[in-house]
This record gives sequence, C-alpha cells and structure tokens, in this order.
Amino acid sequence: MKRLLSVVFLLLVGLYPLMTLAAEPVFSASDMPWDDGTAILLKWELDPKMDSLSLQKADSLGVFHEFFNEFSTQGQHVDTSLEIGDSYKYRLISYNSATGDSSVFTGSATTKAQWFDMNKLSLLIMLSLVCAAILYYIYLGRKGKDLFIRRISGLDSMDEAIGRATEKGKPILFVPGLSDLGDIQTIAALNILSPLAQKSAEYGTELLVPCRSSMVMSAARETVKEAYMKAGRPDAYREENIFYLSDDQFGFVAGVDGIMLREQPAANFFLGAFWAESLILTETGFGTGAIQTAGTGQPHQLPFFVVSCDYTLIGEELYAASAYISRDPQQLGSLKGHDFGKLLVIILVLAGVVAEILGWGWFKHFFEGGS
Amino acid sequence: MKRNVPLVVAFISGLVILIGGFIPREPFPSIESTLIDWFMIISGFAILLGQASLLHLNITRVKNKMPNWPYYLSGLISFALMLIVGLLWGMEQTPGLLGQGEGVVKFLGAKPFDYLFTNAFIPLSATMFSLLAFYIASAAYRAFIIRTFESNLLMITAVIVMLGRTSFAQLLTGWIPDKFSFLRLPELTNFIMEYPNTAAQRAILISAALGIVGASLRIILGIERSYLGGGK
Amino acid sequence: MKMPERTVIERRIVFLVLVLAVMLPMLFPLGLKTQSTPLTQKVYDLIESVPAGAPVIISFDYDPSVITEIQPMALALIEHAWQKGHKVIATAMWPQGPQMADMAFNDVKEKLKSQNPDAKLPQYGEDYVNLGYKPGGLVTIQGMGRNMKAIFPSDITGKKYEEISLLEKVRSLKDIRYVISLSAGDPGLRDWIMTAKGKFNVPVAGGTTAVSTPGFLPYVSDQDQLHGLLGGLKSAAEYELLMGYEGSASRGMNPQSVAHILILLLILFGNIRAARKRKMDKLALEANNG
Amino acid sequence: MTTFGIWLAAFFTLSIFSFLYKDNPFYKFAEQVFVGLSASYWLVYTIYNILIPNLFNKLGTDFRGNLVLLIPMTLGILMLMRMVPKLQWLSRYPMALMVGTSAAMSMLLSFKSDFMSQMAATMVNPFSFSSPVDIVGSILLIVGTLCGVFFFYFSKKQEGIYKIPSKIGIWFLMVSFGASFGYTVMARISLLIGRLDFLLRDWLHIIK
Repeated sequence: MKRLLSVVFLLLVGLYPLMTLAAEPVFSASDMPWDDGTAILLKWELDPKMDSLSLQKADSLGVFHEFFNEFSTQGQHVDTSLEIGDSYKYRLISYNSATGDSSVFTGSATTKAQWFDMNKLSLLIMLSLVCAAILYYIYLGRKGKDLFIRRISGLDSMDEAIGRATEKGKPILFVPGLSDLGDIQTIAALNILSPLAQKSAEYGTELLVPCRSSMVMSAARETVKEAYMKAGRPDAYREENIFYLSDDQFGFVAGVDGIMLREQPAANFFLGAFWAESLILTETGFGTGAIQTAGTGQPHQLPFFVVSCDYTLIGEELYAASAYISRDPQQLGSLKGHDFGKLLVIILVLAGVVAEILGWGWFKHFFEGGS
Repeated sequence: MKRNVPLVVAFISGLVILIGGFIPREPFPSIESTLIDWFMIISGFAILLGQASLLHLNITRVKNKMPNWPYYLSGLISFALMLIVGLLWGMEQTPGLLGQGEGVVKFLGAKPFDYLFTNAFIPLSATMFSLLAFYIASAAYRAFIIRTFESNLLMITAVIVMLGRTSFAQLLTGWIPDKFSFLRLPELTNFIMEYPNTAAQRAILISAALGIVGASLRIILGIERSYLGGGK
Repeated sequence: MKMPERTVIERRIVFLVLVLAVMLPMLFPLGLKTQSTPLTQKVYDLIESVPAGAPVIISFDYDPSVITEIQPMALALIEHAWQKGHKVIATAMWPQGPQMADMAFNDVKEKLKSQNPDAKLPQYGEDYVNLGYKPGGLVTIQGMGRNMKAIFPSDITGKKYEEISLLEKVRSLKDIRYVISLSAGDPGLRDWIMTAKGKFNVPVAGGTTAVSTPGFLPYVSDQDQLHGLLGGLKSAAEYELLMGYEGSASRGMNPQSVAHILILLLILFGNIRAARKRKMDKLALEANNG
Repeated sequence: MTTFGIWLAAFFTLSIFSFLYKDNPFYKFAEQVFVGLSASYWLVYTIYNILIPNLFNKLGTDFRGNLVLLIPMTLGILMLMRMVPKLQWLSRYPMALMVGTSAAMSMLLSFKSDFMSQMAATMVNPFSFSSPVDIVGSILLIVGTLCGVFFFYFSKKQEGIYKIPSKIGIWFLMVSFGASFGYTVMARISLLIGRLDFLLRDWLHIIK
C-alpha cells in the first residue's frame, strides 16, 4: 500500500501549473475549453456605470440577434448547441438605461472539439488508482496470498448469543433479509449464516431460518446443510427449519413476529437488506428478551437497529464480516482495494486542509476539477 | 455463446461509456446517446417483464387454490380493471384507444383511470406507509432503551432533532440570550445537521462510492457474473 | 403465553394514544408558528435569482405514498416559479410522477383563479409542460444532457417535442437554469446531483422526504452540488411561510409537533420502565443468592 | 360519483388501518387490490410513456429512418424470454447491455460526486470563518469525516492508537444516526397526518 501511495504523490506534484488563468480583456469570445466542440464561452467585465447589457450573435446574413440579456458587471455565458468547427460572431452592447451611455464590443470564435477533457484529469488519475488497487488485490488474493482484514467485533457477539440460547434450551432465529439472491447483502448474510450454523450444530441448538423468497430458502438450506456436515452432525439437520414464509413484505413480518412470540428464541439475527419492517421485527424481539444482532447496508434502517439491538453491523461492516468469514479472494481483494481508496482520502484530505490553511488554493482546485 | 457473449457485451458497452466519460469529441457522444436510447427502451420491456411475472405468480396461486387465493383473485381483478380502463380512455390528457371518453368523464367526474388512481391507489399507498408511524410509536415505548454510551449519543441527538424540528422549539429555548443563540434548539439542530451529521454521512458516501467502483469494475471486467443468473 | 397478550394490548394502547395526539391538534389548532431555516432559504433564493422566461425543470420523482410531505412543496415551488415567470418543465423518474405533476399544476391554477378570477392563468405548452415518465434514472438524465428530444419525443398528451412552444430553445439539459427534484428515493435527487450537476453543471436543488434528508446534507457544501434542500413537512411549511401563505404543510405542523412530544414521552416512559425492571431483576437475583 | 369516490378511498384507508388491530380479511383484500392496481399502473404508464413515444411512434412515422431501433426492440423482446425457462438464457444479452452501461455510468458519476467532490468539500480552512460556531463546526466536519472513513478501514487491527480515531468515527456515526432517527420519526408521523386529514376533512367534513 505504501508503494502505491508514493506513486500518487509523484503524480500530483506535477500538476500545479495547470491552475493559472490569463488576465481578462473587457469582452472575449473563445472556444469552450475541453468540450465536444459545440459551445463558445463569452466573458465580460464592464464599466461599473453600466446597468444593462445585450448579448447578440450574428446569423448567416451577418445580422445580429439578441440571445441573452441578464446583467452582471463581470460575468460569463456559454452559448451551447453550436456546430463543430464553425466560426461565430458576437456583439455585446452595454448601456446605462438612465443616462443612455452605451458601448459596443465585438468578438468571434471558432468551435473546436477536444480529445481529452482536462477538467477530468484528477478524476481519471484517482479512478485509475483505485481500480488498479482493487484489481491488484484481487489478483493477489487469487494467487493465494493471505490478505489481512481485521475481525469485525460484531462477530464475537455471535458466540455469546449462541451460548445463551444453548443454556436456555431455546432456538436461534436467523433472518437473511427481505431481498432476493441478487442482492449482495443477502449473499453476505448467507456467508455469515455458515459459521453460525456450524456452531449451532456443535452445541446442538435449534436454528430457525424464515425466508422471503424460495431462491433464498434453497440457498440457505444448502449453506446450513453444509455447515452441519462440517460440524459432523448431519443427523441434526432439519430441513423444515429453513422455510419460506411469504413474498409479501408485511405478511412476512407478521409471520416472523408470530414465530418470535411462539418459539421465544433466545438469540435473533437480522442480517441482510431490511426496509421499514426492521423496527417491527426488532421491537418484538426486544419484547421477548432475546439477544439481538443486526446488520444491514440500508442506511435508513441502521438507527433503528442500533437502538433496539445488542449489536449492529454497520453498512460495510456486513460485507467485511462476510469477506472475513468466506475468505473469497474476489470479496477480500475488492475490500482491500476500497481500503486503499479510504487511506488515499484520509491522506489527501489532511494535505488539502493544510494547503487551504497555507492558502494554496490550487491543491483543492485540482480535485474539484474545475468547470 | 450463452455465457461469454453477454460478458463481452457488458465489457464493450461499459468500456465505451468509460472512455466517453473522458473524451468529449465524436464519436463518443453519439455512441453514448444511442446506448442510452436503447437502454430506455429495454428498461420499458424490463418493466413489462416485472409486472408479467407478478401476474404469472398470482395466476398460479389462484389456479392452484393456494391459501388466501380469493385475495389474489381480487388483486388480479383490480389489475385487469385498471389496465382495461387505462388502455381504453388513457389518463389525464393522454388519449386511449377510444379517445378521451367524454361520456365516461361526465359520469365519473374524471377519467376512470384517474378515478381509480385518486380514490383507490392514492389512499392505499399512502395509508400503507402511514402504518409505520404506529410502529415507531410502539417501538419508542418498548425498544428504544438506552444502554451503551454509543446508543445514548444516538438517543440524545434524536431527542434534540425531534424537538428542534417542531414548532415548540422556539417557545422552549427562545429565552436563551442572543450571545448563546447557538444553544437554542433550532440552531442546535441546524448545527448538528450541518456538521457532525454531514461528516458521518460524508464518510458513508465515500465508502459507498468506493464500493460502487469496485462492484462496477468487477461487472465490466466480467469478474462478477451473478447478474447473469444461475449461481456463480 | 401471558407475555404476547400483554405485548399486543400495550401496542394497541400506544396506537390509540398516537391517533389522539395527531387528531386533537387538527381539530383544535394550537396556532404554532414555524421558522425558516437556511437550507429552505437557499432553495427560495435560487428560484428568486433566475430571470423571467428561463426554462426550468421540476422533476416529480415520487409516488402518492409520500404526498403529505412532498405535494405541498410541489405546490409552493410551482407557484413560486410561475410568479417569477419561469417556464416549468415537469419530468418524472417515477411512473406515478406525471400524475402527481398534473395534480399539482391543476391545484396551483385553481388557487390562483380563486385568488384573482381575472388573472391570466399559466397556459399549458407555453408556461408549463408535462413531459411524463422515463425509466433509467441517471442513464436517462445523462441522455437529457445530450439531447432532450431524444429522451422525450413527446409530452404526456402525445404532442411532439418540436411542436411545444416553450421547448423551442431547450435542446439539452444545459439550457435549463435549475433543476428541482422532488424525490422520495431511488431514482431521484441523487441521480440529478450526480448527472445534471456533476456532469452538466446545471444547478440542482431538492425536496425530499424527511427520511432521506440527513443523507443529502453532504452535498450542500462549498462545492454547491446541491443548492438547498427541503426536507419533509417542516421544510414544506417553511416554504409556505416564505411564499406568504399557510397551506397544508403549515397546518400539519401542529399535529406534527404534538406527536413528536408524544414520541419523546413514550421513549422516556419506556426507559423508566426498563430501569425499574432492571432494578427489580437485580433485587430478585440478590434475594435468590442471599 | 365524486362522493362515492371519497367513500371508496375512506374504505380502503380504514381497511389498511385495521391491520393495526390484527391481520384480517379487509386488510388482505385491500393489500392485494393495491398490488394489482400498482402493477397495472406501471404497465399502462410503460406503454403510454415509453414504448409508444420512444419506440412505436418513431417506427410508425419513419420506419426506414429508425431501423436501428429494431435492435433495442429485439433485445427488449429477448428480455421477456425470462418468462420461458428454456429460453431464459436469451435475456442475458439485454441484461448484459443494461448492466454494462449503467455500471460504467454510475462508476464515473458516483466517483465524481460522492468521492472526489466530497473529498474536495472536506478540504476547508476552518480558520477562514469568523464565527466561533463555524470554526468549531468545520473542525468537527474534518475530524468526523476522516474518523468516519477510518471506522470503515478494515486493513488494520483497531488496537492501541488506532482505536481512537475509530472510536471517534463511531461517535459521529451515532450522532448522524440519531439525526436520521429523528427525521424518520418526523416523516412517518407526517404520513399519518395526511391520512387523518383526509378522513376528518374530505370524508367526515369535521374540519374545514
């Protein structure tokens, strides 16, 4: 990661000169820089005594027509939707409506299409760096290199919850979200289900998995079955404990609520994608006194999970936990690549704040990309 | 053919858009416009597909007399009703197969499609979501219990914001002298929203953007194929 | 099986109290006044700053489930834009949007008519137009930045784009002076920020449900990705205040405020009860052990 | 018929509310009617707002000039093949085109506005403000953003000195969640107000 970072800085140092602009004449027409060649940039700086203006463009016969008249002493206007490679003539008349003073400026420009949008240079550099880092780490992961990511502390609470369920002789409830199998959150939830099922098999605790879609159900069955095999307890696997409830959002919630009230599970896990129903689920779970662990990438539901659950995996933590458990090189590599991007942000922002304090506006301007 | 060609299609369309993002001149804008045009038309068909599979599912349920099948039947009937009136007379100023349907409008006071929209669709959808107000209230009483330092922080902020966004806020803290005006609830709420909240949301945005880059990159390069269906 | 019954009964009592807390202030208004905030003011200023005759877009990216929060914003914004003489182009990223737009245009026209029966009302096709719904979110908006006509070959009445007089000078998104997305989720405001602002540099403001408001605040910064934001009923009421009338949002703020207090009280009671229970459990444990 | 419409609306409103007491036939009925209406709404709008203007009208008025549109039309029809198990694989072509295009666009656009612009927006000089509230606020903004990002950094064990920024990060997240919480409560209550307003005003005429 250090090597990649030093490359970034070498690149950035060379970009300083791009940011300076020439002094303005009173009225100028010029090709809009770095565009597709369909616009002309008109800039002006007028006598402060003036209070109105009329910006005009010549048609094919050379007759000027007004197309813009919003007054500002110092301003600009972009004339768009022009033909590539054509020349255009402009006239600016500024006047004072009270005294009748006026002055006329003319200017002309030819449109030109460019090969590269220089405003996006910083975007290109940064995006390439992040993409390169992601691909690099996926490559490393596939080659079998052990990529380190830290253990997510939420996973530790899993053992405690299972322990408590065993002690009480009550089942564990695991809801893999309300999304279908195409959602990475559901996949992450199923990845986390695997070690959980293995533990519950070892302890001999019952595991209930209600599902909203039949696709998720079959995937969950596969996962749990495999985990029970690994734990050496294939006999304890009960297929009917992993079941389809209902496609309907609130119908599903009512069903899970019913299970919580009837079976009184000692530990609830809500991992995956949840919407407005999150609250109804955790409220009921709280009422039954279960230890609750939740995790979702849906930002609007996180507050409710945090206040009503004992442990919450926040946003990306869910994916990180899944990558940690599955050791899938694609997931791990991607995550490491994102981490590189985060490190980059932290360092660049710190540098940017210092630059701003020192008054070096160009640094920030480079990342803004101009317009 | 079944797997590789789609991967190539995804790669080429993705690459063209990516390059077009940096090169402003032709032919990229034209290719991009064409792709967008196609994208929209295919999306139209994709929506048809979504509705058709829902219909298919419900028809199967009714046919097999699954539990609750009469309800699914009523769903199908309302589907057919709205579809037929929509196709026949259109909606608002849009004409349907039978034109604007002046006679029907005179009788109902609106086009049948709009009539159903206003008097059935709006109340149903608006009420469905207003149920959540009740669940929040009940959870407020039974589940929002302070326990750790973190959740305390959350609850305190929530209380300030909830108070700060009411019309009572000014009454409650209006007496605070101007010198400490930032302690008044509306100002305090604005401060929380503008700084700490923005900071945290910005961190979330940045991490999420990296996630999107990663996912998109894997899709374009064909590393991630789950959208093709049929497992990994 | 004693527990579930108690749960259910408790729930029902809370439900009933909430209905009362919302209903009573509706029947007997408290006359509470609201106060404008900077983010609302910013949206107002954006509309104020644009000269008459400028084409603008209001995008209806929501469905009827959130009309209470968003529709009052739509009414106030349309009225403001018309007052300033802007040419309002309605688009929609949600299929229910065009219908919401039509309702809003008609309501504002009706209101203007009732205020002044002789006034010249805004004309469809000249002062405003409803272009209807297109799927695709940011892909579609990017297409609008290239060529509006390719995306919207006709308006919702079936009239061709080139035959609509107010669209004569609008070739792409770049000719638009500001975009306001009234947004209830995805696709919506975020796509407009990323595309209309991020790619084509058109000023974007937004009106969202309160649920998604905190998540949009990072866009309000010195980068001006977002020119102000209306968040939920409170902001709608603030906008009505700036426009100088009391509409449904201002009326809604009375029950809203009372209900907030109720929720806060419920949280308080819930915590007291939980603390008591914890104490009792502790005592019981000590009694058992000792 | 307008009155009947209001009674119809009131009936549906109350049917949904009845779920609060318990699940019952009225709720189940109203819910399925909702699902049905919503599906046909999408369908009708897709036909009138997309397929007719953007495809069929263009082909109808100028078939030769728009021959290229036959490609997306074919792809669209392939999309529908998803319904036929044997031909399901055909839908992968249109899917690939859509996924490829939108992945590339969202990659560029979100990286610009959610990464680059957010990063630039955090590069502020806190001391350039005059009011102490803004100075403190901007410092919080910088610290909070950085610590928040660090909280989501998974390549380092959060021990010793690294525990501190991560802890601060979570505090900021919690404050922000608190704000979200408050705003969500607000939103949900608003929706209820809307429905009660309808019942009391339009249906029962108790308030004017």
